[in-house]
Amino acid sequence: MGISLMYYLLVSGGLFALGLAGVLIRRNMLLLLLAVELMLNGANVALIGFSRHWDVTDGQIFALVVMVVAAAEVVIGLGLIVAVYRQRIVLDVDELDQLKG
Amino acid sequence: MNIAALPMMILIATAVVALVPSLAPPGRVRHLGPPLVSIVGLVAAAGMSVLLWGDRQYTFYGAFRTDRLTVLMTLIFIASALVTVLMSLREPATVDRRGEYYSLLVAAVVGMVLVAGTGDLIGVFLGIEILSVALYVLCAMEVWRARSLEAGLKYLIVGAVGSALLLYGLTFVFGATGSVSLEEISDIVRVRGLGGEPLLMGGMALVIAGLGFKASAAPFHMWVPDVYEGAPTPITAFMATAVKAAAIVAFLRVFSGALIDVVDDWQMPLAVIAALAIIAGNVGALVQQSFKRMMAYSSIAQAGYLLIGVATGTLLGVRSLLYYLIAYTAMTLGAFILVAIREREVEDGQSIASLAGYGRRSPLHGVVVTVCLFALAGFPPLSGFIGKFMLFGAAVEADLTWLAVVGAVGSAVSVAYYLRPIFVLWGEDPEPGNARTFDPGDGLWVASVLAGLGVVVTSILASPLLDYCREAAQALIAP
Amino acid sequence: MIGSLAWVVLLLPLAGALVLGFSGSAEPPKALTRVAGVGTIALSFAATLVIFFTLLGRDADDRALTTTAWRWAELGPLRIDLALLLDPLSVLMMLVITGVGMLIVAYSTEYMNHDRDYRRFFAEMDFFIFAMLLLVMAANFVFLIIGWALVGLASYLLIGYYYDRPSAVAAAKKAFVINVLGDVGLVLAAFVMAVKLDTLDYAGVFGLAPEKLGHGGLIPELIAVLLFVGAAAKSAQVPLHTWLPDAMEGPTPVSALIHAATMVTAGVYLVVRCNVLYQLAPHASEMVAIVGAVTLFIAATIATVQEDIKRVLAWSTVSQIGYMIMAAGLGLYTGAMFHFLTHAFFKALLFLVAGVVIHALVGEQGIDRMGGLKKYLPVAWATTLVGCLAISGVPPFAGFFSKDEILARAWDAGDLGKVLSIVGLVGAVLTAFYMFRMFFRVFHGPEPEGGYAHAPHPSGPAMTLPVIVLAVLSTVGGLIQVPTVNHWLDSWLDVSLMADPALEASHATEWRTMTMSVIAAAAGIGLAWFIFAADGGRRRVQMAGAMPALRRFLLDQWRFDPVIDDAVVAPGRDLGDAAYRGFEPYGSGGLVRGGVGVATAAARLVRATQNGLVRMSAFGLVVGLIVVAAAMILGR
Amino acid sequence: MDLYDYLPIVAFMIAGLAVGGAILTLSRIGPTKPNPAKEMPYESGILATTPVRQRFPIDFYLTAMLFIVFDIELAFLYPVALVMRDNGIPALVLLLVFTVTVVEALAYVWRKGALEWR
Repeated sequence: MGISLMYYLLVSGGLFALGLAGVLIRRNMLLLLLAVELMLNGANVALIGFSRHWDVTDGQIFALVVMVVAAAEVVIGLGLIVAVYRQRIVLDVDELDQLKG
Repeated sequence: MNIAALPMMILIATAVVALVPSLAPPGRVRHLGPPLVSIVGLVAAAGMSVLLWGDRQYTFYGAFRTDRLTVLMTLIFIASALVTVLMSLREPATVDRRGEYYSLLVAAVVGMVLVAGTGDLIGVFLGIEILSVALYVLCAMEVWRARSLEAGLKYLIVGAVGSALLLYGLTFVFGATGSVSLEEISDIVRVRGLGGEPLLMGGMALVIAGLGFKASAAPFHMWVPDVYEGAPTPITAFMATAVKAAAIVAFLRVFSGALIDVVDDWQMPLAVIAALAIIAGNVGALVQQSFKRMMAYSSIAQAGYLLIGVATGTLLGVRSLLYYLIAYTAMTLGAFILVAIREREVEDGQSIASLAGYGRRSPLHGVVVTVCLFALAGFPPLSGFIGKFMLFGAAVEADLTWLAVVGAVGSAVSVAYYLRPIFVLWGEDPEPGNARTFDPGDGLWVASVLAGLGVVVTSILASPLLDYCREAAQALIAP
Repeated sequence: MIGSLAWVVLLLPLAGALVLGFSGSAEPPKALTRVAGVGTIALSFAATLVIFFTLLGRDADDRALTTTAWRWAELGPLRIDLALLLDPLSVLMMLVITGVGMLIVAYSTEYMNHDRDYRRFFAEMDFFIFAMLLLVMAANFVFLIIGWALVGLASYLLIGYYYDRPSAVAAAKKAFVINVLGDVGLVLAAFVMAVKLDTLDYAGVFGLAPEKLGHGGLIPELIAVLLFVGAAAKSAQVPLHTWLPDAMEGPTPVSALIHAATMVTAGVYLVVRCNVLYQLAPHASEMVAIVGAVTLFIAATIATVQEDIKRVLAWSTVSQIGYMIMAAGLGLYTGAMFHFLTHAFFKALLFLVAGVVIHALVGEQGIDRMGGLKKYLPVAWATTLVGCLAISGVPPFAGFFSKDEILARAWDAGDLGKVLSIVGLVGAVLTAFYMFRMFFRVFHGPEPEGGYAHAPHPSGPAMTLPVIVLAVLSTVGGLIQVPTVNHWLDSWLDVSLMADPALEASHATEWRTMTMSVIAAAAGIGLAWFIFAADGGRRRVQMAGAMPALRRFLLDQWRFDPVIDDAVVAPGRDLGDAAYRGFEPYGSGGLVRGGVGVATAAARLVRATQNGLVRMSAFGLVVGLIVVAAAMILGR
Repeated sequence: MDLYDYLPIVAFMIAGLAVGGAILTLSRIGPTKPNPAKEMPYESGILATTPVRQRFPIDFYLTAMLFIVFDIELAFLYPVALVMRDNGIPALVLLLVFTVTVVEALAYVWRKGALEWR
């Protein structure tokens, strides 16, 4: 056991918190997607850490799945952003305001 | 390897095959091929599921478990999807992309079935994500309509955050127990006595937040009205029923199934978000002028009622919850069908005002939606009443009397807004400008009849249905 | 045998309603509608008669039976069957519902002849009778509630029959909303019972309640009060009475059916049915009695100034139901049922005759547009006289015996009873006064200025016959229970009243109240005669300006609607206004509107967070996470 | 194994930072004589002919997105390859199902014209 679990968790928590903060304060849609990626990858780090800690491969498989899911999510996000861009030429989420109340 | 995963396999194959006919040159095959394939595939999967009703079977090395709960939930998902397919036949969103639409719809069902039958945490996440990703696209399917696009994008961004919370929570649960298998987790938690363990508790809090988001409980509900309003109406109906059911069954699998021994840890937070959902949903629905938006708020409140069943952590609670879920699916679909019809018939079809006098002009739809709304409001003898009554009873039994009181008061408040469309539907005179401009098509008639029958049958056959629900609940809670 | 007959009684009206309601879109021939609409009710009545006589032939202990169709739901220890209960109480109700119902429906075949949607009318009437039968025949609280809710729905449909008339739609909504309020009370009561007793069958509840709940505790009081919320809403007791006079927007036979025979007496039935529970809850019972007395007095005073013939009758109904509720609250269950029975006869009679008069005057309902009708409508004159004498309590008409029984036995039922008995006597004076005010002004007195546009025409046999039958029943109906002579109703109902304290007024009281109530009736009639008839109606004109304040107060119906508006609705609205601009009046129906006002303010709060920004949703997620974590830590 | 085993990595990182930092700091020292050729972005000796902040056509992104998806999905093939020998035919069947699904999606995208350069 090289690096203790604690370091994994610190990095993971840092990434996750960074991502969450990004979601809360950023307005650019592309950056929002980026922030979400950060959160998912934070979780991935933790998964690998736990996987090593318990000495099982489950966590690594989980991480692999997460990567694919994250990619799919980003691709769809980008696709939608492109569509919005073509229609309205905005990238600011706060401009998405037709639906409210 | 046995045939227990066959329904899911059939659904996957359906999703793949449904794409093919839409590549044909414009014409009958291209137009009717995808929905037809979807219907055939869904019915086949449903039939297969019914045959699998029985004791638990494992597939994929234990990653997928087919027990009575899986089968029951699969049938609920498929029923909802079938009605959605029927509703969508003439939906504008499907005009140019029929293959994608139906294929994604079935793919979402695949994700739901995976959630219902999953044997490990990976399946919970993967299933939820499969259905979410498919729905992000479906919501935004009407790309030329800014609102639909906006709904899809909002859902995606906030949904991704929800997924991340869920994932992080599952990671912690894995970290605290050292296993991703739900059955192993259950054993580990019991043997090691992990009640109050900080890592596990943090994990559970995150999972509750993530799944609560998917089930649209408060205070994770803020996306719901916007997305529900913006999405194409059949998709909204599908989200309000099947997606919610999937999130609820994920709750059941993780909490009532694997983590039942630390029920003291998760009961209170679940009860709190259930109560908040009931309050926020019912109160928010009161002032809505749009029927579709009102139903969105209503579905938030209904998520609260459903979560009561999870929060009890008892056999009776789960059983009541399953029954209410079946009933809820039928009555919500029925209410949304009317929106779909009016939306296509007149310009302002989403508003409650546009329903004026509609009941007398089209008695069938009028009666169906009236029955559905009465059921939602919890009028006896309809299934909504039985379900709520049982859920509140289960809450009292589990020492959550305050939650039952919140539910009952919320239910009383909800009568005010559920009745308003009915009054408009039967009471008022149609405005002259409300003449029909567009033919909704036959699919909606069939869907309407199916939903109405669903409500009536669940009400009359309450007793046998409750027996099935008990067996399904036992499959979950008993080993 | 009679078990399956019970299902026939219940399902025939439903079959009629379904056949009429869903038989295609074209209006079928009227003859066919008549056969389906009236025939089913008549057969149902015949079946009820068979049940009645079968039970009558049996021993008193053998007169109750339950017939179960199937187990509807089984929830742990709680078992709910779809079952019907036949016992003296329910059979009595069934007799009135199908019997009087049949007369009213038969009457409608002519009354509604020139109206539109002939078929829909009968479909809805049959549906109403089905719902009402389900209410009284149910063998457990669940199906009682189901019937209860269906009755509310049916009355909504019937009151809003003229759906293009805004006032009718508003009245229907008001009735429905208030009734739903009552339903909520009932459901809560059933819930408490289910939790505490693990059963909802009448037999089970009434059997276990005395032992498990105890006497005078919080739980039985709570159940009794909640049940009474339901009863008060359905039976139009103060302060939930405001829907009933408005409900006169429906066609006249509907008013007869809903007000006289059935729906409003459901509350009385409920209290009598749950007599065991009320015996366990002395405070709740007192409250019931007081509410009844207050209602009977208030409604009687309001009835004295009404100018619309149907509204006079509507307020009179509220007042008479007040007598029954008061009696039931005092434990005089037989008295309540007796008055229910006679009231069903004479009030249905009065409504139907009012219908004859309205029919004769082509829809005119104001009594100042009537007068001197005796010579045009002699049969209506005679039958109205019978009805008025009966309701005023003049011997030997039916109302005399039933009202007298309530007042006499109330006098002997403690201090509260004495007070309420006196209120009842005052009410009797008022009753006689307002009934004969209406009678003299419609049938005697001068004809309205300018005479009648069309000469009033007597109605045909389909309307006249039911009226005459009801007149006969109003005359002799009271003889089934005559003090000191004949206690048929007492002995008949004995089985159903497990908690009947069997109050029997002493002979002295009996004679004293008899005398008193005859004097009261005579006083009321005399006063009415003095003002409205003695002088050819001239004195009325002189009196018209007297006591304008009181008059206005009564015309405003004791200012219930505005007071509820000021006390409940307005503060809620102001709250909403203060927080958010542009509050629009919303929903309908006094109390409910106030609640909605408060709720709407809250709803705007919820909406304020709903600004459609993605960040807000993400923020909600974080807040939720904190809430969950806090609950998790605090909840341990 | 303990943290010391990671020492080479740390050393490598320090070296990298030092070189980069040195270049940046050194360029500040001494005289600067800018001319247009020096100011141009360095693109392996080829002269830049268009502005740097050019917008790429949106189709580029679409193709790139498809690339990401198919690329990532292939990540699943490697774990299966590891256990292929142990599991034999069932693993092969699952792999085929997976591949067919991916290929079908590709075919659909192709046929729908998403790969056309517009």
